[in-house]
Amino acid sequence: MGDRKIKVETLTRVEGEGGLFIRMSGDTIEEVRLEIYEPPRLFEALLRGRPLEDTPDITARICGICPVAYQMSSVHALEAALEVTVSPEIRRLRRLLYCGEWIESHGLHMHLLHAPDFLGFESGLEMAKQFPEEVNRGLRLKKHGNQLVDLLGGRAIHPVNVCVGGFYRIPNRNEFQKLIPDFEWGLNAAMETTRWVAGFDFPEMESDCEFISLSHPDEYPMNDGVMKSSLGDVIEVDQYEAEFEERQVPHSTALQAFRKSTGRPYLLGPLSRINLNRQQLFPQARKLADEIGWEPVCRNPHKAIIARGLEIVHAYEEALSILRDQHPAGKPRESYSPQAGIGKSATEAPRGTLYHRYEIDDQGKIIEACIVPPTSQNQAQIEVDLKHLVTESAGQEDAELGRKCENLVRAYDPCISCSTHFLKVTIDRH
Amino acid sequence: MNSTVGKQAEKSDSIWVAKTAVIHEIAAEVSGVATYQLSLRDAAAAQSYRFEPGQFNMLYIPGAGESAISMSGDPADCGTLAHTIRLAGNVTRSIAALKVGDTLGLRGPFGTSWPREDCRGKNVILVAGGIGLPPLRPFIYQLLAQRDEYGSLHLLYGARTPEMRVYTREYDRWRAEGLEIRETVDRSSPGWRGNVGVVPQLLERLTGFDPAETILLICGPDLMMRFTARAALQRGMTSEQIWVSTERNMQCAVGLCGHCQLGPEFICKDGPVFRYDQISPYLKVEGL
Amino acid sequence: MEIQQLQEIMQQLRFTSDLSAGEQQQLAAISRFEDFSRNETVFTEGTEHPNLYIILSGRVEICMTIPARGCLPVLTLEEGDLLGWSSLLKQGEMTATVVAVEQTRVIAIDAAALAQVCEQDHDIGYQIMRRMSLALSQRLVASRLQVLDMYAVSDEAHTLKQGGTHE
Amino acid sequence: MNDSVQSVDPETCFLTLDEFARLFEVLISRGYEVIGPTIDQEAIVYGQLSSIDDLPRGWTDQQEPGKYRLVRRDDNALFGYVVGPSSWKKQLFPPVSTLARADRTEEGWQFQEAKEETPRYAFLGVRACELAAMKIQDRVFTGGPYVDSIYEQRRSQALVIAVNCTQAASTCFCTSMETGPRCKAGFDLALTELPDGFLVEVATAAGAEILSDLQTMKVSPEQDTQANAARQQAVDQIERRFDTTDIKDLLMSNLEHPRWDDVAERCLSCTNCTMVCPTCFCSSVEEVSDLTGDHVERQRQWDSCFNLDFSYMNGGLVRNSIRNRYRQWLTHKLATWIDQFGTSGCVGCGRCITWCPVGIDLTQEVNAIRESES
Amino acid sequence: MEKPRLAVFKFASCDGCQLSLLDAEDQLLSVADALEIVYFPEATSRMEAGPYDIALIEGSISTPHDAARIQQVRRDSRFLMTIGACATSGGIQALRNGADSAEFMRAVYASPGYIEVLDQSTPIADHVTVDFELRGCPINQYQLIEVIQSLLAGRTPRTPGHSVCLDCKRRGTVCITVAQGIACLGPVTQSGCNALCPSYNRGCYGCFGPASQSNLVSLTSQMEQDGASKQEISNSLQNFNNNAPAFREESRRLLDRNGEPY
Repeated sequence: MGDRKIKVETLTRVEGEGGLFIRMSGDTIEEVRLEIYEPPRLFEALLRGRPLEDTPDITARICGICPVAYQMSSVHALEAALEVTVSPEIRRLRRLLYCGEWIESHGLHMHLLHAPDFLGFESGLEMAKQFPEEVNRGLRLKKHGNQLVDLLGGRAIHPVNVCVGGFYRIPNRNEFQKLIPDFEWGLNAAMETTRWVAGFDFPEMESDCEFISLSHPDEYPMNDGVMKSSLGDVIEVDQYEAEFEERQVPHSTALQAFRKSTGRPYLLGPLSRINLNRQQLFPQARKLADEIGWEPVCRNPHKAIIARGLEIVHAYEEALSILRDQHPAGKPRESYSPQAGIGKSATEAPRGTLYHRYEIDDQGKIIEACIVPPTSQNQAQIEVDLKHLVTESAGQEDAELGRKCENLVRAYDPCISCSTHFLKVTIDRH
Repeated sequence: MNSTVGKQAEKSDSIWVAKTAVIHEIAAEVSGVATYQLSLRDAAAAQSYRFEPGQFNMLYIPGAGESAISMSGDPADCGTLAHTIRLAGNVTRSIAALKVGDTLGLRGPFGTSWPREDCRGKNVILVAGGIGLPPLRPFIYQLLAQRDEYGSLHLLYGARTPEMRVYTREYDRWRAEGLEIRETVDRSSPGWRGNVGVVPQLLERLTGFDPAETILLICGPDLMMRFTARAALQRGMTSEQIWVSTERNMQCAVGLCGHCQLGPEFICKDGPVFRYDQISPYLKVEGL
Repeated sequence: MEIQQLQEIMQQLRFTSDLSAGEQQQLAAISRFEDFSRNETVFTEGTEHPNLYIILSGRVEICMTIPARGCLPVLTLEEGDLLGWSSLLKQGEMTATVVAVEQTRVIAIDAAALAQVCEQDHDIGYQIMRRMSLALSQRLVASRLQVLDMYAVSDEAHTLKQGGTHE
Repeated sequence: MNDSVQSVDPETCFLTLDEFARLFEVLISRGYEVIGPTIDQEAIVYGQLSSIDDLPRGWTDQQEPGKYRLVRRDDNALFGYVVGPSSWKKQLFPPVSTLARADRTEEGWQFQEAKEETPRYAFLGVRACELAAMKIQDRVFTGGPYVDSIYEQRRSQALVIAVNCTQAASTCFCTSMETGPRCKAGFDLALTELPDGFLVEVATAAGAEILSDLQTMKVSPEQDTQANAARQQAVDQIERRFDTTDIKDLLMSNLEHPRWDDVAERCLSCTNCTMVCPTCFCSSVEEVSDLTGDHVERQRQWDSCFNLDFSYMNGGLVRNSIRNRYRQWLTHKLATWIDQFGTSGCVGCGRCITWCPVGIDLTQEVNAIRESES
Repeated sequence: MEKPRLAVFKFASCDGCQLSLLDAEDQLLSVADALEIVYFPEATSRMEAGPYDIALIEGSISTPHDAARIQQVRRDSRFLMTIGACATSGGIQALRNGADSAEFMRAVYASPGYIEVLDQSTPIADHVTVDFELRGCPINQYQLIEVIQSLLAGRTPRTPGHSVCLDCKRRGTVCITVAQGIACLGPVTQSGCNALCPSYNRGCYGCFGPASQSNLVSLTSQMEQDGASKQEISNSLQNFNNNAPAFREESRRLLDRNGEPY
């Protein structure tokens, strides 16, 4: 066997545009590379000099799928720099907003992007012809997520209501109450959906990766906590940049993230969150995890779709608890005066931990911004797992191998749009 | 003044609700222009429907919207309603996609009509430009039906090109019934042996009528109407003898939406037919 | 004989009707009837021409030549219309070709003689020039209207780009 | 409310604050939806009220061109403000309403009226200028050959409880337009607020019927004097004067005045003046359909002559500049309106001045033209 | 009748506008039914080559590769529609247009040599003929459906061109500038968002770009009078439509010309 090259020109059913490149010499895998075509948009650079108030609106535009995550990480980081503490009510509403994004993003990925791989369809829309009930249910779940972000954020994509210190306006009790019946239906539907995907036929696979996610003693991680590792240790968010680093690796033109202490890549996202925080799930989600036999630590990346289902169930439960107990009373946002400082924050985007750091001057202008999205951190681990897959399946036809690799990539729900401003990219497709 | 017969037949009907009209016939006139013969599906509504020459209907294609289209058929026969329609926008394009037997909505008739009483015993000169002839056609039918009651009858018709003249198949009959027709085109084309030039020139040259005993009715683009009226005034006619049919963005057709306002007039309700002295001060102001 | 006949006709023509009898007579003296049969050329673009015409009956068309498209009629003239002003204004060559569309009778006025009459008697010259200006101004307005293409189908190509087309 | 049944010499009585508080339950029990002043979004707007507590007790408004602020009063007046951004137009001529429906059937299109239940409003707190505005819109929507049934039905079922102004804003000029500040006609009941209650003028049977459910008292001479003084205070506070002499001719003979270019440099063409105006009535209809296109609704929405597309015709725009659009609005409001409806379209409420983001003042624009004339 | 073939292409963007289509949950399946979605990598693995009847283009042109790619897309597409601020005006990333782009690259990337980018991020219409533009950051889902619906019905799509102010009044939002002194771009911004921000008690920040014939000079003069600095006002124009001519020119007038007219 001579040189063999497998190229997936365009990864489909992922956010943003990228490809996949595998080069083998005989049985030796020389290179497995996720290729990113997304042009750089230079957000960190164009934030410099702008008033800090612009940050949540601008960083949201990094990604249309998870704008809430960008807004959450940015306002938390800026509030840290400004030494502002938000009220419990605002904190709760921020979690509620995050629930909306998780439901929407996971709902989209599960039904329209990922499930077709297990059932053999080109798309969720195609799949709808044979699985109308499941797809329609998925669309309704997704719609609920959007409705929640719509209410609390103003619109589903690039919400307008988030600001440093809180919100511009807090909707009234009545507006929240209106969502409850839908969400009660949705909670059950989400459990059904999770049972449905748990019954898929999953390829055997074990990844020996390190799982990392935020962790919080009292709640399932979303917008607060410390970084926890499946290796057992804990990293303060402040130490993020000291602990994780991006490196140039020989087989890739992209910078890839590694843990300094291990020298190895790591994985963020729903699989990591569940593996590390299962006890913090709301009761029905936890019960469902037991019911479907979720392992103590699930190492099969393909099963992330189940993890997403469990997280949707959790998000519905938590959203309902907040919606039911919503009596807007306090002021919508904390006031502050500008002061020079540095603030860091990590929150849990649907795809994993999203880290922001800002340095601001005493006029409240951004001096420096650093944004580390989850997908760019996961890339190295994805490549490791791909390599593993290719090694095991080397005997297969190029097309089949390519398809398997693509399926695996999709299991991580990579968001290439997000990752681009961070990743080193090559624009040459050929 | 000219009459308005646009009141709704039945008091209970909302002014906003269209009636269902069925297409009976579609006849191509010239490129992009066709005449549709419609009838109201509801027998009682069809029975009671009357219009006066110069009035218009709102034709409605659900989803696309409404468009004000002049009546262009014979007012003596309200059983079928003729509308000559030029493809211009969403609504007319949607109408063009319909075929015989299809339905559409119709509200009307609306607006003022040509001044029949003022014309009685007078010479009448009808001046039409381009697609301005269809709104005059019902009046031509009406004049010719009682030919004896009028002096000389002239139709001066200008079109962009010879190919864009509408209703040419009827000219011989109209001539035979006592309408003198003069035509001109802005742009000649091979084989055209008629006049080349603009409509006001036809009026400048017209002989054999007493301006003082003449009523002039003009329908066409604003500019054409203004210069035709100017030529008439130069010939010694007064503004009170000239009538024009104006066009603006007519939407509600009942003077309630504000779109078609021109000076103090709502074109849909107070017009489209105006005596020239009433509307000319506003036609001349740019952007009014 | 012909002069008398010409004078009588001039009393009717809109170009000359309100000139004084003396002036009409002066004009008649330098005029004559001329007939063009169908398709006969009255004068040709680019040539010099001695006469100015008033059309009595029939119809002519003014054509201008565009290479590869031939001689295109831009205006037709009929009873009462003035034709051939270039010859009076001594502008040199005729600016268009004029052909009779049908059997056409005109009064041909000797342009040089008319110019002389106008020169010698500025009163009549003023009358003639005033009438000619009026005729030309009407012709000019008509040309403008033609240029504006009043009946062009103004397609409702409505704001295809949001906001864009109005800027 | 019907003008013809209004008595010429209204009866007057007094209503204590406690009895006034009961007015709400009386109205609600009689099936009215009470609309009146309440605080929302940092302004006094007209919204649905359920009790006296919804009223802007102790608040007033300060207004100047382009600026409106809520300010605390030093008393507990319930109607101690002037006018806010909303007007009763919103209830009588809703911003969005469905006119008709179309459904595609096997026999072709079927058209029907969009029947909506007409709310039965009790308007509480209508000012004199607003009564004038309603009268103007009555003419627009119901005075011509075509009657807008949506307006007519809402209007005919509405109970109008006016409240006399006891103060004025800097933007008010109702005295110049002869529309206020005293409520003279067009109401069922008219109140004048005093510290301990209200003087109530009863103008119609409908008004009297409402009062019959409440305990009223005879008006004392002191109360009468007090009420007169309160109303006079509003008159005295009106500083803005607007000369309307021959205004129609003044404007229509100055259609090419350079002042139109001047105001066009400031005007944003944003439509705010037309939207807050209690008489502006322009609208557009939008086709709303499902994806199949088989079920279509015609929705009427507020529109404005300041919108570029408003004058769209034959592939072009008639009023294709801010100058032309501002001129259209002003000449319509103050001049051609008179031709059309026999009155000015302006009631002097000053909303267009206050709510213009750049503070354009129509009285100043007209004055500038007038001054250049003399 | 054959269904129209729909393709969705992405250039420099955040994905949000094409997501708007997937977010139209209630209509999504009927849209998918009325059209053949033959190229839409985010949603389907079906990837057919052109020609396409309708092409939706998201994103701006910011690399040489994309500049070439859009030409092919145009050749392949009968009706080409741009969706969103990136595609219609260059997007937030066009902020680098006036700046030192090499310096910008260095600020983000340790060794920017790998990355081949153009100096400018430009709208699609700067490169190819665009048949229809749908504004917004992000676009309005209902407008997108309306446009698709219109195309299916053979109509010219209707998307309003009025200012945000009109929508505020229709939905009953009190003017936040007049009542609270909050700066707002509503009077000069095209509607499409249903006057969202003022209803959340914040000023419009221009997601849908300048309204036609917007009088920016008057509005910014008023903002200055109300105490904002030229820098602050300019900054407010430098958002997702910073490269839309009206916003760009006004921003430059304020900063480069110190407010003097051009």
